[in-house]
Amino acid sequence: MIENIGIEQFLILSTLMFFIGVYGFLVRKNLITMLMSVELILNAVNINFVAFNKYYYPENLQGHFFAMFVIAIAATEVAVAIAIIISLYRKIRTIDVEQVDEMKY
Amino acid sequence: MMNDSYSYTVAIPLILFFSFLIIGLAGGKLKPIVSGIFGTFFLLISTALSYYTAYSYFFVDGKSNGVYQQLIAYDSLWLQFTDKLQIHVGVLLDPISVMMLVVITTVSLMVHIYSLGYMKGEVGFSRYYSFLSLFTFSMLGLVLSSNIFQTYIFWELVGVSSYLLIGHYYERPSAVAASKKAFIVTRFADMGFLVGILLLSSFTGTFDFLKLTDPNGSALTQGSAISFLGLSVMTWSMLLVFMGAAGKSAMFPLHIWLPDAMEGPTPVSALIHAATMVVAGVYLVARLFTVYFFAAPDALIFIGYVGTFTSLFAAVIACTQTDIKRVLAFSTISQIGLMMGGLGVSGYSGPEGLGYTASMFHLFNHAMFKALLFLCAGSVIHAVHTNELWDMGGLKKHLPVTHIAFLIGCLGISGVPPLSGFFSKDEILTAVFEKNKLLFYVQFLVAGVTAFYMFRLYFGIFWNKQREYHTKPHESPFSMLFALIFLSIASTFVGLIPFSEFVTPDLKPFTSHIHWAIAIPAIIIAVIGLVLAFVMYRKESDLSGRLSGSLGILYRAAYKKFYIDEIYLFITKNVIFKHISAPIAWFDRNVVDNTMNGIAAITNFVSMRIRAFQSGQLQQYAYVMVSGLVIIVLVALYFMKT
Amino acid sequence: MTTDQFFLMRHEILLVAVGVIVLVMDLMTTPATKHRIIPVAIVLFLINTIIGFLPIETGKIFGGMYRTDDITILMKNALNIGVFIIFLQSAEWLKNHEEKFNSYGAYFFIVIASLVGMDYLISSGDFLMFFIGTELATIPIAALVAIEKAKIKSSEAGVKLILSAALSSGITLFGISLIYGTTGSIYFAEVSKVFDGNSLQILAFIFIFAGVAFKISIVPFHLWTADVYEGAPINITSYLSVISKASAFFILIILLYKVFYVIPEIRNNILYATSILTMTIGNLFAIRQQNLKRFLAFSSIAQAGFVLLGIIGGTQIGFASVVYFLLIYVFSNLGAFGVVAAISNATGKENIDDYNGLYRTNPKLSLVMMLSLFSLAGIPPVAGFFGKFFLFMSAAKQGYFILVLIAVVNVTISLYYYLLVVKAMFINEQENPIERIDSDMYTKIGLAICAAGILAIGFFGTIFDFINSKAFGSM
Amino acid sequence: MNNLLWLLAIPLVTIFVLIFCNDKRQYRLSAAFGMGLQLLYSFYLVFRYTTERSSGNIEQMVFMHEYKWFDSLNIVFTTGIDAISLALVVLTAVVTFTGILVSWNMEKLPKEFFISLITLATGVFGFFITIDLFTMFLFYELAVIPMYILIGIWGSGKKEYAAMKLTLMLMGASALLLVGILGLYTYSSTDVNLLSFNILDIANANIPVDIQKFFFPMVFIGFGVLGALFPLHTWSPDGHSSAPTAVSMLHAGVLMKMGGYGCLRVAMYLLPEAAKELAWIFIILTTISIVYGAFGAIAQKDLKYINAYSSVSHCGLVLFAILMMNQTALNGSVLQMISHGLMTALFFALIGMIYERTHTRDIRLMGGLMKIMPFLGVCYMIAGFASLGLPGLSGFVAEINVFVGAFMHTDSFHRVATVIAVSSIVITAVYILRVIGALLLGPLDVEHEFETGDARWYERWANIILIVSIAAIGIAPLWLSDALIKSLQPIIQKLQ
Amino acid sequence: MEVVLFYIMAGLILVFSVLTVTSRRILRAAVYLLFVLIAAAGLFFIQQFAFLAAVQLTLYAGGIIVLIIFSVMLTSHVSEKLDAVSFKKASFALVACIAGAVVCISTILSYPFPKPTNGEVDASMKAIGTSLLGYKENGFALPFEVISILLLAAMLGAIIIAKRTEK
Repeated sequence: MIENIGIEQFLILSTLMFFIGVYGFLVRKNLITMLMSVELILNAVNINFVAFNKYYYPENLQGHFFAMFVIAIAATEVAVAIAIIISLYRKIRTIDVEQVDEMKY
Repeated sequence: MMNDSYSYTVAIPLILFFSFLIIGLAGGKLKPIVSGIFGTFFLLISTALSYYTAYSYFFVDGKSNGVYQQLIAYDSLWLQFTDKLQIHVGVLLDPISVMMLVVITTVSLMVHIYSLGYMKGEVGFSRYYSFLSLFTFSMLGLVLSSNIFQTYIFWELVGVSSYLLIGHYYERPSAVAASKKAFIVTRFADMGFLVGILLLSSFTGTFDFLKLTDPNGSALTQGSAISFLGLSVMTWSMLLVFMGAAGKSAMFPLHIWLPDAMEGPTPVSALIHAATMVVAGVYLVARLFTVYFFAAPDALIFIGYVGTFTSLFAAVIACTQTDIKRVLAFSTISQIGLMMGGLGVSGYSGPEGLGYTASMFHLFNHAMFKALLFLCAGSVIHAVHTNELWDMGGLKKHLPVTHIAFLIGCLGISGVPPLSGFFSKDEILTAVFEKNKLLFYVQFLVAGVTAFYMFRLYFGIFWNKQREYHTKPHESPFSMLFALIFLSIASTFVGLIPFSEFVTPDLKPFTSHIHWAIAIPAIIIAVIGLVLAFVMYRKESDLSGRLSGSLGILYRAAYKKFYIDEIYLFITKNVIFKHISAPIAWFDRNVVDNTMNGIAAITNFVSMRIRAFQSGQLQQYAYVMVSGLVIIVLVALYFMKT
Repeated sequence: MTTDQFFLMRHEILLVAVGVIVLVMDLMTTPATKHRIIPVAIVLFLINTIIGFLPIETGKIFGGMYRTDDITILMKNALNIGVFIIFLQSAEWLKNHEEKFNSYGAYFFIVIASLVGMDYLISSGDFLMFFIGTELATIPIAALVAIEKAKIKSSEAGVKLILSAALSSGITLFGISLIYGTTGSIYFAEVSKVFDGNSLQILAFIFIFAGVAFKISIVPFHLWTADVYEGAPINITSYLSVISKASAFFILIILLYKVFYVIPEIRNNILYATSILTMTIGNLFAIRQQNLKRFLAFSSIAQAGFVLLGIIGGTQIGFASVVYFLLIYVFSNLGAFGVVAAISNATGKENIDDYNGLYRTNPKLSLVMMLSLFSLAGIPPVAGFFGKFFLFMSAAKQGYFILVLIAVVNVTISLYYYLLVVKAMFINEQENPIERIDSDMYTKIGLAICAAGILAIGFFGTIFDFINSKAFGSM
Repeated sequence: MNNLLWLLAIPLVTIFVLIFCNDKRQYRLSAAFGMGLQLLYSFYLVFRYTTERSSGNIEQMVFMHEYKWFDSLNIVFTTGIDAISLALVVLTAVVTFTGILVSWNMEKLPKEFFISLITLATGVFGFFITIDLFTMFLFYELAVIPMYILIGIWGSGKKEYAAMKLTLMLMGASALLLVGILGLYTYSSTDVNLLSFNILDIANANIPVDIQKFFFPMVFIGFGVLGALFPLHTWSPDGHSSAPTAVSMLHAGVLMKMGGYGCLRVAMYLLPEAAKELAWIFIILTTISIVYGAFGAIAQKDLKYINAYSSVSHCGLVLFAILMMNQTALNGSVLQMISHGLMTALFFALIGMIYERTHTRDIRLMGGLMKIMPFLGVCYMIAGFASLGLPGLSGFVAEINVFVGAFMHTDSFHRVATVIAVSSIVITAVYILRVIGALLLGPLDVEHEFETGDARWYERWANIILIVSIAAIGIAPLWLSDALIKSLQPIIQKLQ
Repeated sequence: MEVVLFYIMAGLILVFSVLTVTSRRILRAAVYLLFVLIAAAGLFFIQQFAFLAAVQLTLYAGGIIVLIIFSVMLTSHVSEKLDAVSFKKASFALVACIAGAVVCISTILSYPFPKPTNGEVDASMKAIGTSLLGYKENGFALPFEVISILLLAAMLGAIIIAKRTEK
């Protein structure tokens, strides 16, 4: 049974995933790869929600729904972000994040 | 003690204040001579009132049980510090103030009349008269003060009138400098005076002269017990008050302003810098004599020494000066020194108070003959348009009246009987002789030197060689001569007044006699001085030149006024200006101000340095966010209590 | 649930209605008539704003997911006013960028949708609505930020906004998930009952705080602000700096006062440190700025730092003063942005130097700008003074005198750069100052409302009294 | 008609009228009319005040009115005056009115100038008539900010730098002050619901000494900067010298008095225990101020700088006196405020007038002006005499009160400080006479062609009004001093 | 069974997560991400959230990843390799992330998680449907509606940005 696994392991998994995502966000040069890292982060969160729901609060589906809405919102976020990235790409012909620094100081 | 019958005396100064206002405000629109006549007229009223006051005080009702009363003729509250400590403005009549009334109004009137001729055609004639009124007002207010703070108030006012009058020829840089110097030096002294008053009042709890000088009052005993640096507080405060007096009366080392003050019109010198204002210091010491005598005898001795030293010091310098007004100025300093010396050795009651009486007597006489001398000098200058002794000579033919008047003045100051100076000087010497031999010998010497330099002046101007003059010297107009004649007569006869019948420290009259044992040597030494001057300056000779040459450095030092001016100049220019004021200004601009600018600059600098945080790199922003988050978590979890 | 209860959401429903109407009408317009949508949208929004002020019941619906009370309604009204002013100010910009919009309806709809998100955000009674509200408020706006197709900066700003927003929402969500895991609920009411401040919960709290702090631009979560503000179209910048920030502040207070109230020390310490950092760094950056939008961005960061002073004590008066300040801030900041927008629309100039001698040519604009800046700086008698004073006062009442001292020193620094702008307009002179600008009526009305608000709010103490009577303190 | 709000209403209406005026004549006439009315009203208030007092009203503050403002915070706009504030109100009215006269020929943006000037004055009036700290603080800042505009636009020289420095330093000071005020508010009552900004209420609160010691320096420095407390005075020389004439007048004449007034009314009155304990620090600073300012003035060459440093010295005396904490000294400090306000206004007015004719303020480039502008010259001398404390003019009365009061302390610390302070009268004489000598006396400098022409009518009146006020106080100080002493009693009682 | 599955899934997630953020070929990274998402769906599945797992697969794996791959292809060549990450940047980021992870994990481990309640989750379609449209407590009608506004607005926004302007 799933109870044998232990909630901590889920949490450690999600935490690691979360920080891997953060790491990706911090170092990936391509805007789209950064976006992917964000997806990792969101997924990590979802794992948390679902695990908590399953382990401790099975009487309702709050975690489950939360995860669902997160997925939905992640989708819109990605959609808009990609639209913006593409419009940026049209102008500067690159999506290297390090070159997106016209405004500074 | 209030006395309503004298309440009109308050008008004596006030008339002149109105005169000042009227002439001052309307002056520009009046014809000059009208202003002069106005001023003279107002003063005439004051003079008449003063004479009447003197008459009724001394001869009618001033005495009660054989003692002169100190009458408060007028009194009004001017400013209140606390319930007890108040400044009153009032009129205090006692022998010395009444005497001073006479002196001031007389000399001032003479000067007013004299100036009608002397200042004729000068620019600023109205201004001159308005300031003369202001001065006379202030001086009268000063002597009539019933309150030491009132004295201080008018003390300052005479100072400023003196400033204004010295600087009458304000387009002359030397006059401007002299007026400034006079004001600042006396102001410096007044600072001492003010602190003295503060000290005095804080221990006695009053400013009131009557309370302060009441020999049986509590004021005198308070403060005497507390000592500071070995002297009682009372001594300190009285020394500080004397500092003020010394400033006004040009005592060494605060005398330096007086010779320069001769830049003013000569009548002003006669009035302010010979007869009245400069003796205010003496008057102040006399006014507080009781306090000095009972509570601060050390200060009194100090005054005696300072006065005597100054008198010798100034007399020596006077021998070497060639500007006739400066000679007279130093002579004034010297004479005031004698008065101070007299006060310094005086006792309190009965004949012991001779020094005091003599000093006041000398003040009175000196006012007359010194005013006379100055007015004569004015007359001479008026005639030859120069102050320089060696540019004059042989004027006795051209200026006969002035000549005689000057001679009378010279004899008077030299102490030749029966002119006035003889009597008062004799009394001073007597008093000093009884108290302090050292001072006596010095003063005795001064008497001789005085005769020498005065007659040096006299022979130099009126005898000696006839010089080339641009215009032929001519005798002055009548208004001037009138003053000369009047003062000559006065100088001749005022010595006969039995002063000890009127003015004594304990207000009880006594009778004094001429002490021939001292008088005769004094006459002799005066005559020696006179003869010496006659020999040297009767006609052109190189005797004086050789003498001064043989004295060498001593002569040069005296000629340079013992370099006191230079010391002051050094202190003001080099020490205060260059090494205090300029550095402070620099410090303010560069240190204090730059600290403020520096704070702004640091802010800007920091602002520049941290701009790298805003690098435009999205990932760096994210990095800051994440690490910030981690740090907050770390701190919150491990460094804060929950 | 009855209809009456449903209409507790009047603000949101009305907004959606206005948005949809505008969108639908937009579909019906032809290119020749499409500009008519602007007055229609503005009038509709005005009606909506006015209706917002009508009295309304308060309560909870959706099982506590949505709750309103008087102060929430007040806040929503303030936001409505703000957006109304922004609409007025954007009319000219919209017309100038006609070719970029196929329809104006989209613009209005997106802004309104975002506003709906904020309304839900401040009304949220659970973390899900909180999260969705935040995203609804941000994601569409990111699209608008990037809308100026001719400008690289605009896209850059869009990218920066949406990516950093995504990161921050990830962080928030992580926190929320832990809260859910440790308390068993996403409802504020439930969470607050169980929340006991153990270390995992504190960790979660800080993650959530970071997400909100990102919205408010609290240091160290502020770095996106300046770039986004600079690159975005100016009306969107003002929207971000005013509306978005104000609603985030509001929800921050709700979270701190109602949910996480059992850890006052942690809350206060974090707020203490971040508020000092925020105002100081905001000021230090603002000093050097030349671009006015960027300048106002940093100034708004600094302002956020001041607002934290009101929250720190967790008192009712603090809450009231924050809301009061935000109300004033709406007018002040929109006044400043309005002037910048008017000038930028007419001339494209956005630098402080360009404003030299502005008073000679455009006295009214300069005066509104000056009033707004003074209000931001907290100079009496304009409203900003009162706002700041009460913030400081509420902190002082809790004994945070040193913090207040640092804050007022920062106010002085901020005064410096506000005065630089005033100096440029009034004192500096240049040969070719910006010529006389004849703004359209909308802009004028918008600026007039701002000016009136700035001048008046401080003198009517009843406004504050009203807010105070509705506010509440930390439990 | 004894509603003090008139003092705010008149200037505000004037500003309102000015907005609708549209030529230079109208501007200056309406400004002068408004401020003239204000002056008359302030005299009327003096009359009302005297009758009120003589009819036996012994309240600390008369004509008190309370206007509820922020009810929930217990912020009540409270107006009320005693002799101290009334005297300063009259001073402000006089200086403002003369300031307007002096600016009669303002060429550059006259409308804006008058509006800003009157706004500034409104702030000052408001400051003096309120007795609640909130409004007081509000008006304090209201008075400071127009200064920036006034100096920045109409100033001269390093005007932008000076304006910025002035504003920032004063606002920095107000930062301290704000903390102090909030502290006073917080401790004004033990009951959180009764906290109050009202000075009279706070005076009744027993604030613990430790708390007082924390806030006293803030309040004192906060106001002290405005009163040119060393070493935070540096805004003053630059500010004064860059400001246009009327602004310098108002600034040195009135604005700096707010500092002294605030120190007296707030710092000393409300935090007496701390004042007693900490006064020594500030006595040292103010003593330095006095001497330092005076020495600083000696070395200056620019007329306005000289006067600015002299203001540092004189205002130092105000604060010095306040710290002496007895009736006489406090009375002296108020008198000094009034006296300095009048004479420095006169000074700046004259400097402005002279500058208009000579186009320089460097004393080395001038000389003998007495010859060509005797009226201004005489006025300048009178101002100078007032400044150096000549009896018969107001400066003397103030100074002796200060010195006598300060000397009443029997310990040597106070006495030494007093003696050092007294020495300033000499230094003052030095720089005043130096200026008079270099500027007015001596030969006329013919190299520079000065515009001749003595004072015009409005300049004459401005000077005459100020001189008459100075002389009136100087000659007959008793009525003023008595009224002040009565009003000072509550403060003194706290400080005993 | 679940335990083994869990560890496999967890292992896959971690490995492919790391690969996602380190792979220098974007397209590959996208594919790795896909694996991660599928693995996560697997995790949901073993917790009996079948619906959610399905959503995850369709929306994420089917929608988002496709979107990402499209945009990758739009903006870069398939063969393009990203430049290597600078060591400095990577190490700084690594430090922060490891620190964060360590803090989080240690906090999680220190938290005394209770024994799981052995209640069964009712994640049937019916339960999900009732909850989704429920307006009482634990009903999600409101967010469901609100998110529709979000979708509409985001769609509009994406359209106006992405649309080429006619010159």
